[in-house]
Amino acid sequence: MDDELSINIASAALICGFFALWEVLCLLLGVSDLILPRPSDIVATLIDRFPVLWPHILQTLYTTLVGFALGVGIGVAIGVLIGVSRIAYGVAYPLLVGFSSIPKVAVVPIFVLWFGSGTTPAILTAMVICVFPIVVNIATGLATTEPELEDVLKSLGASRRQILWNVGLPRTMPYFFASLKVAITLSFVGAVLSETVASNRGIGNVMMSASSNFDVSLVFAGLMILAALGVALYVVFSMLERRVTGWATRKNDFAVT
Amino acid sequence: MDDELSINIASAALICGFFALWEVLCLLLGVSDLILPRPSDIVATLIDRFPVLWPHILQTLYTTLVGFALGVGIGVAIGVLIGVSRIAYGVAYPLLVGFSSIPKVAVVPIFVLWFGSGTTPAILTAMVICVFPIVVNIATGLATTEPELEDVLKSLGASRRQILWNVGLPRTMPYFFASLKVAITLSFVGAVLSETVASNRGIGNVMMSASSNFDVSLVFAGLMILAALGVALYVVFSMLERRVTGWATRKNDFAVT
Amino acid sequence: AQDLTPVRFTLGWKTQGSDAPFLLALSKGYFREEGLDVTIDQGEGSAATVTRIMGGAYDAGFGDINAIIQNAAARPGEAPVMVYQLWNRPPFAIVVPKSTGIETVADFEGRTLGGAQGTPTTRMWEVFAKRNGIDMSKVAIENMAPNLQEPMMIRGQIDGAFVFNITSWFNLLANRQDPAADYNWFSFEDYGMDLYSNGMMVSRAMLAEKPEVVAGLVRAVNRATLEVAQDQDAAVEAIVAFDNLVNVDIERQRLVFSLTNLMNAPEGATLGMGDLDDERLTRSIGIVAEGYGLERAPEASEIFDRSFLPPLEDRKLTVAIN
Amino acid sequence: MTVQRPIDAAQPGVDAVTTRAPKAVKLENVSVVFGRGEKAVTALAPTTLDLEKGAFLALVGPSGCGKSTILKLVSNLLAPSSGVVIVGGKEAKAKALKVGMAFQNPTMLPWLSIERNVMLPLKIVPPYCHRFRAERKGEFRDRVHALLDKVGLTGFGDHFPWQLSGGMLQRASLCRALIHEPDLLLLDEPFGALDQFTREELWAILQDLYLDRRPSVILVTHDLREAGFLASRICVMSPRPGKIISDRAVDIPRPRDIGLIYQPAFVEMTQELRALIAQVRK
Amino acid sequence: MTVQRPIDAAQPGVDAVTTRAPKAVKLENVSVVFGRGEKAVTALAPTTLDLEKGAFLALVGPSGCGKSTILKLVSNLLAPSSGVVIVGGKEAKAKALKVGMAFQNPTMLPWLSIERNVMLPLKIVPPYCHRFRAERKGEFRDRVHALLDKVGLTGFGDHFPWQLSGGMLQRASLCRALIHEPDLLLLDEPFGALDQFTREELWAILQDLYLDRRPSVILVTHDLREAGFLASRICVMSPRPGKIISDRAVDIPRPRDIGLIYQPAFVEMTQELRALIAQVRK
Ligand SMILES: Nc1ncnc2c1ncn2[C@@H]1O[C@H](COP(=O)(O)OP(=O)(O)OP(=O)(O)O)[C@@H](O)[C@H]1O
Ligand SMILES: Nc1ncnc2c1ncn2[C@@H]1O[C@H](COP(=O)(O)OP(=O)(O)OP(=O)(O)O)[C@@H](O)[C@H]1O
Ligand SMILES: [Mg+2]
Ligand SMILES: [Mg+2]
Repeated sequence: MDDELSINIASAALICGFFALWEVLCLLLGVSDLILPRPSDIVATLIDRFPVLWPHILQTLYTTLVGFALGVGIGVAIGVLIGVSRIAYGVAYPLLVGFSSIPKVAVVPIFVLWFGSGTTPAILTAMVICVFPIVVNIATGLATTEPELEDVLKSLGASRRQILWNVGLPRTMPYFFASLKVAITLSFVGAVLSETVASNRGIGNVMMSASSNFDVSLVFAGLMILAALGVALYVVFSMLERRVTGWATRKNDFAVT
Repeated sequence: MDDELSINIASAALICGFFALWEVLCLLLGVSDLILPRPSDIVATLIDRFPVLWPHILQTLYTTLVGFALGVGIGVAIGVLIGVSRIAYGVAYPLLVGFSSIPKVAVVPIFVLWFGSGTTPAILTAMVICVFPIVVNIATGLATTEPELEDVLKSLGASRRQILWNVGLPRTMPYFFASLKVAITLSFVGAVLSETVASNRGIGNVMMSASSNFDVSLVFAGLMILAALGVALYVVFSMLERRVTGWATRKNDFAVT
Repeated sequence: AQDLTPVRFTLGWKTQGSDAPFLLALSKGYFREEGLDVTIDQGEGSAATVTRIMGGAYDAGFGDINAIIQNAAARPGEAPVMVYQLWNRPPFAIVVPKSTGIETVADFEGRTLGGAQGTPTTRMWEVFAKRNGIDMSKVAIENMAPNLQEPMMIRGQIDGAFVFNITSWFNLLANRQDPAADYNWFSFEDYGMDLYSNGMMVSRAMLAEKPEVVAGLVRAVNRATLEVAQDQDAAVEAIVAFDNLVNVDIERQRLVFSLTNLMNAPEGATLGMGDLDDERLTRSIGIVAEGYGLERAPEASEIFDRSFLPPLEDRKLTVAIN
Repeated sequence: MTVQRPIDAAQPGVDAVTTRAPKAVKLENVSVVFGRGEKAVTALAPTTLDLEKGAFLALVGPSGCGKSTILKLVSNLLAPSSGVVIVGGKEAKAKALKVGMAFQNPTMLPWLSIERNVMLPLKIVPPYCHRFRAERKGEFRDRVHALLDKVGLTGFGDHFPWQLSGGMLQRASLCRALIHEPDLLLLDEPFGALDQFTREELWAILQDLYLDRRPSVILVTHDLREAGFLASRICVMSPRPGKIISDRAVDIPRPRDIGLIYQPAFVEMTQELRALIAQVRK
Repeated sequence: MTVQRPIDAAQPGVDAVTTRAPKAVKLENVSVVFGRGEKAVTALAPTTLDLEKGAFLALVGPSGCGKSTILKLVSNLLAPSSGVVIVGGKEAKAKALKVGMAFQNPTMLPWLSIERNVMLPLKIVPPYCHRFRAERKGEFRDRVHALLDKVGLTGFGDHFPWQLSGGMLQRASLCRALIHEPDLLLLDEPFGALDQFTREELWAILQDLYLDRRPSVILVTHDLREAGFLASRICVMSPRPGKIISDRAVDIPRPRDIGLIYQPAFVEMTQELRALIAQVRK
């Protein structure tokens, strides 16, 4: 669609504009590169150090994705439980809310003490940090499912499991995908957090050692990499989302008619 | 309702059971209190140190709530923008996802350098950390609003703003409240994070100094306080949610019929 | 390779030049020669080394003796034991920009100092103030993360900072400052607080169950330490082999700094590398107990065990910078 | 041609044929009250109703009298506030009969195409559900398309619900109620949004199907001719809170022809019913 | 009594009265196509239609022919694929007229009570919207309740939409279309889910309202008697893709009495229409 294309171009232009503004403001206000380096600096560093950074990127991507996958699985399971059972709602919600209000920085050292440093605590942190948003959205989606839709299956004598599979979960997909966007960014944060505390590899470790050397542009290069990875995964989920929840966003199809 | 009551009792019992299990496991496995103190230890510390902790609790609650309120305002604004405008969707989403994939630990020092240590960076951190989940859920809620509902107002010649106020936003409330639950926990994490980096007050500061004293049970007392504050605010929002989005969860009313 | 004993070892912080002894011993296979399969992980602070070992995740590590004292006081028989003291002089210092006009410790009054909570420098401030007649109530202390101290000092948000000189010196360099010309350094050792600091410590369990492993560790580290003092090129090579992200120039300088400013105490000539003076240790235990408000002052023997040290003639450190 | 018997709702009229037949549905003194206290709304006053196996019952009555409520009771979407609902000899929740239901509002699952929506019962109800995976692109698909063709929805199988007009949705919903050849068919105004011709075509189709498989049927309708043409029994309900105030048999032999509705006797029957309803409205 | 004029859809029949009157609605060669390429569905073939100010037009036709589509075009919920839609002398999106619309599916906002739902137009449409805050608990509330009383929903103002039966919802939806006294009334099968008596009552109410304020009305219906009783003009559409194939005036003087529908002339007219529709279905 021509319309689609021009919107994409406009978006890309505005995003470039954002970085240009950053660059120009830094130059004009004379912001020290020790506080906030200019994008051009960061990109230069990125290109320069890329060969060294590459294995760390892979490591972080790996721990994040594994943790995220586990987190999604657990999140969906708990979310379904909470959405379906009143008791689970009363028990699991307060515990989860309490646990989520705790900064994960405080939890990572415990993981390290139990599992040693490195990949395992990073995966665990990425996992625990992303469970809650998924649980909340799945549970809300299930709780707000229109009874009329469930009645269609109930009248056929469907079991609760069948109703869940055929009505509850499909209906909850828009909620689920919304939570995935939040969860994936949190997973990155979690994995990196754990790496800064205890790991010899990963972007978190790079950023920590860079920041302890005041190599600020390398720190920001790390941040850029994280941002880019986050956006890349977001794009993947968006495409999936468009396929799966197209029925719920049909409004947009007609905005251009 | 009797039913309601018995479910509440069962939930409370299970939550108590969780702590009892923790206590017993620690005793049985002989887990060092350096790694994971027993709940009884933690509660003892909490009671013992409460007078000292009190002003810190107030400080953290204050920064969290102010940051959260600002974050909700900004989040709703951006969410509406994204939900309404295709260009905003294309521009703001990638930027936000990128920014959210960045651990906030890396951002706090910049706030501290700009605004000095203490309350301001804590509020700012609590704010920026909770914006994204709200944006995502508001935008998803708006995007999935049934066109039929909007048609009711459109046929009356309502402006886009009127449609937003009378259909889009009310319809999005279940999404909004789901995101509030996530956002408030993140706000706590953000405020505490900032306090651990640079502040003389707040639970984060207490936990930092406790951990440097190897006073693990005080660290966990801090975590408990955070969890309790999180749960308390969650309860407040839940009550609000029940009032505001009761129409969307009517299913549950009949589960007990 | 099957009969190698696995040892989990934690550094005090991210890879730094001053870790060279351990990394060289690793890369040159000195541990292996002692029958040890050592895995080295980066750390979260030289005090956390103690917790990591007490928690059982690590057998040995490079960390702060003062943290051992602290833990030994509360949990006798659990805290790790120092078996090879590396930094005989304390890196603890207060640094102030000359532009603040602070020339003597008395000038601190009425100023704001920044400190990272729980670092020995910050914690010892009380004792420091007492010993040097400073009215503590007139000095404002602001808590902040370590890597914020120098930037905030440069921006004038604080007047000085409680630091480790080996860290802060290079942080200032990285911030394009001249640490020698533009800053005044108040080193704790010059103000009546001649504390010990980092060294290699091992867990109680390993000490009790595998003394031969401890002996092997000490031998290997001692050998590498002496070599590092002679040949920094090899040391830097070992560092890069472990972590290719480090800034080679800075870490080399940091290594030299540790050799010339931290490891060359006058007593070294008589005691040799790795050993320490019990009297001085007892004195410093007193300081720590006072500074941290410990319930009891542990015995020196609870903190340090010299029984694994090689003979004195094998521990003669001669520093040659190349 | 017809016999009107004003009856006591608590002891519904029972003619010679019906007493002997086994019951598909039995409502015994069933009432439904929504809410509690001051705000309580009685949706259904205590009602007793039997449906013989293989009977075709039409339920007529003013808007809001509780017709949909009765269907929801029978399909166990609603629990009675008092009384018992027996379906196929067991309590309604036991699901002893294969039920097919067309809702008043033709609710389609919005994420499924019309074809998949109509296929739903085959996915859920035994014995079809066991073969569902194997057949959903084979036999079952053909079956769905054949049914869609019958109701005039050829080619709309891969459309989504929001792409259909109101009447088309209603026809799709009817297909969903029929696809699994239910023993008990509950139809809540299934032809309300259709024009007269489409409606009459579907009457004929429904009658064929009824004659073919003899399910028990409850049809809610506002169209007295529809009730007369299709049903073997017509129950009339009073205004809210409704109960059954008339229960009459329609003894016209089947198959019935559409021309029937213009015959004087038939017109007379509908007029009678009309008069009865007019009377109870006051 | 009536004049049937088979007409060319591109040049709809125009009688003496209608040419002189100003137009409330003008569709000029308007067509609607959904989707593109192979999957394109023509919902409305090129159609031309005029509605004089103050006229009452009934639109009948088979299911899926595009009746709802025409209403959506006029209320600017849909943009035409070709042609122009003029409402009140301007393009439809200019909203030159105060429009009241009752949807085929009586969509209520589920978070508002019936009272608040019905009150919605008063919140949106000038001049009411300016007084909304002041009056929503005063005059406007009384007005809503008076209207709800008229359609038989007394006491249901504080209920929520899901607490109403299908027919009750439809009546509430009608109230929402009427509450702000629109100039142009678009009614999409507003009585489909109602029993005959309620329906006839509402016919009378609607006729009173029409005579009182003379809005322009387009009524979509499947009930030919309803069309004949209410409308001053009846347009018949062909099956999908629909276009208007007959446009006839109903010259019965108003106010019309409900007894009218049993008069032979009226019955004859409906029979004629019926025959016409039967013919175009083939
Ligand atoms: N969930 C509910 N909560 C409260 N009241 C309800 C609920 N559902 C239905 N009612 C009430 O029950 C009564 C009967 O509703 P029902 O849907 O059975 O009517 P109906 O006979 O099907 O009417 P219609 O012909 O208009 O569809 C109505 O007065 C309605 O207000
Ligand atoms: N959003 C859509 N996308 C694709 N096709 C559509 C859409 N909306 C309607 N249609 C098609 O347009 C045609 C006309 O629909 P419309 O709703 O106008 O019919 P109608 O005359 O109102 O029928 P009914 O009497 O059944 O309500 C139908 O064939 C339908 O399939
Ligand atoms: Mg009904
Ligand atoms: Mg329609």
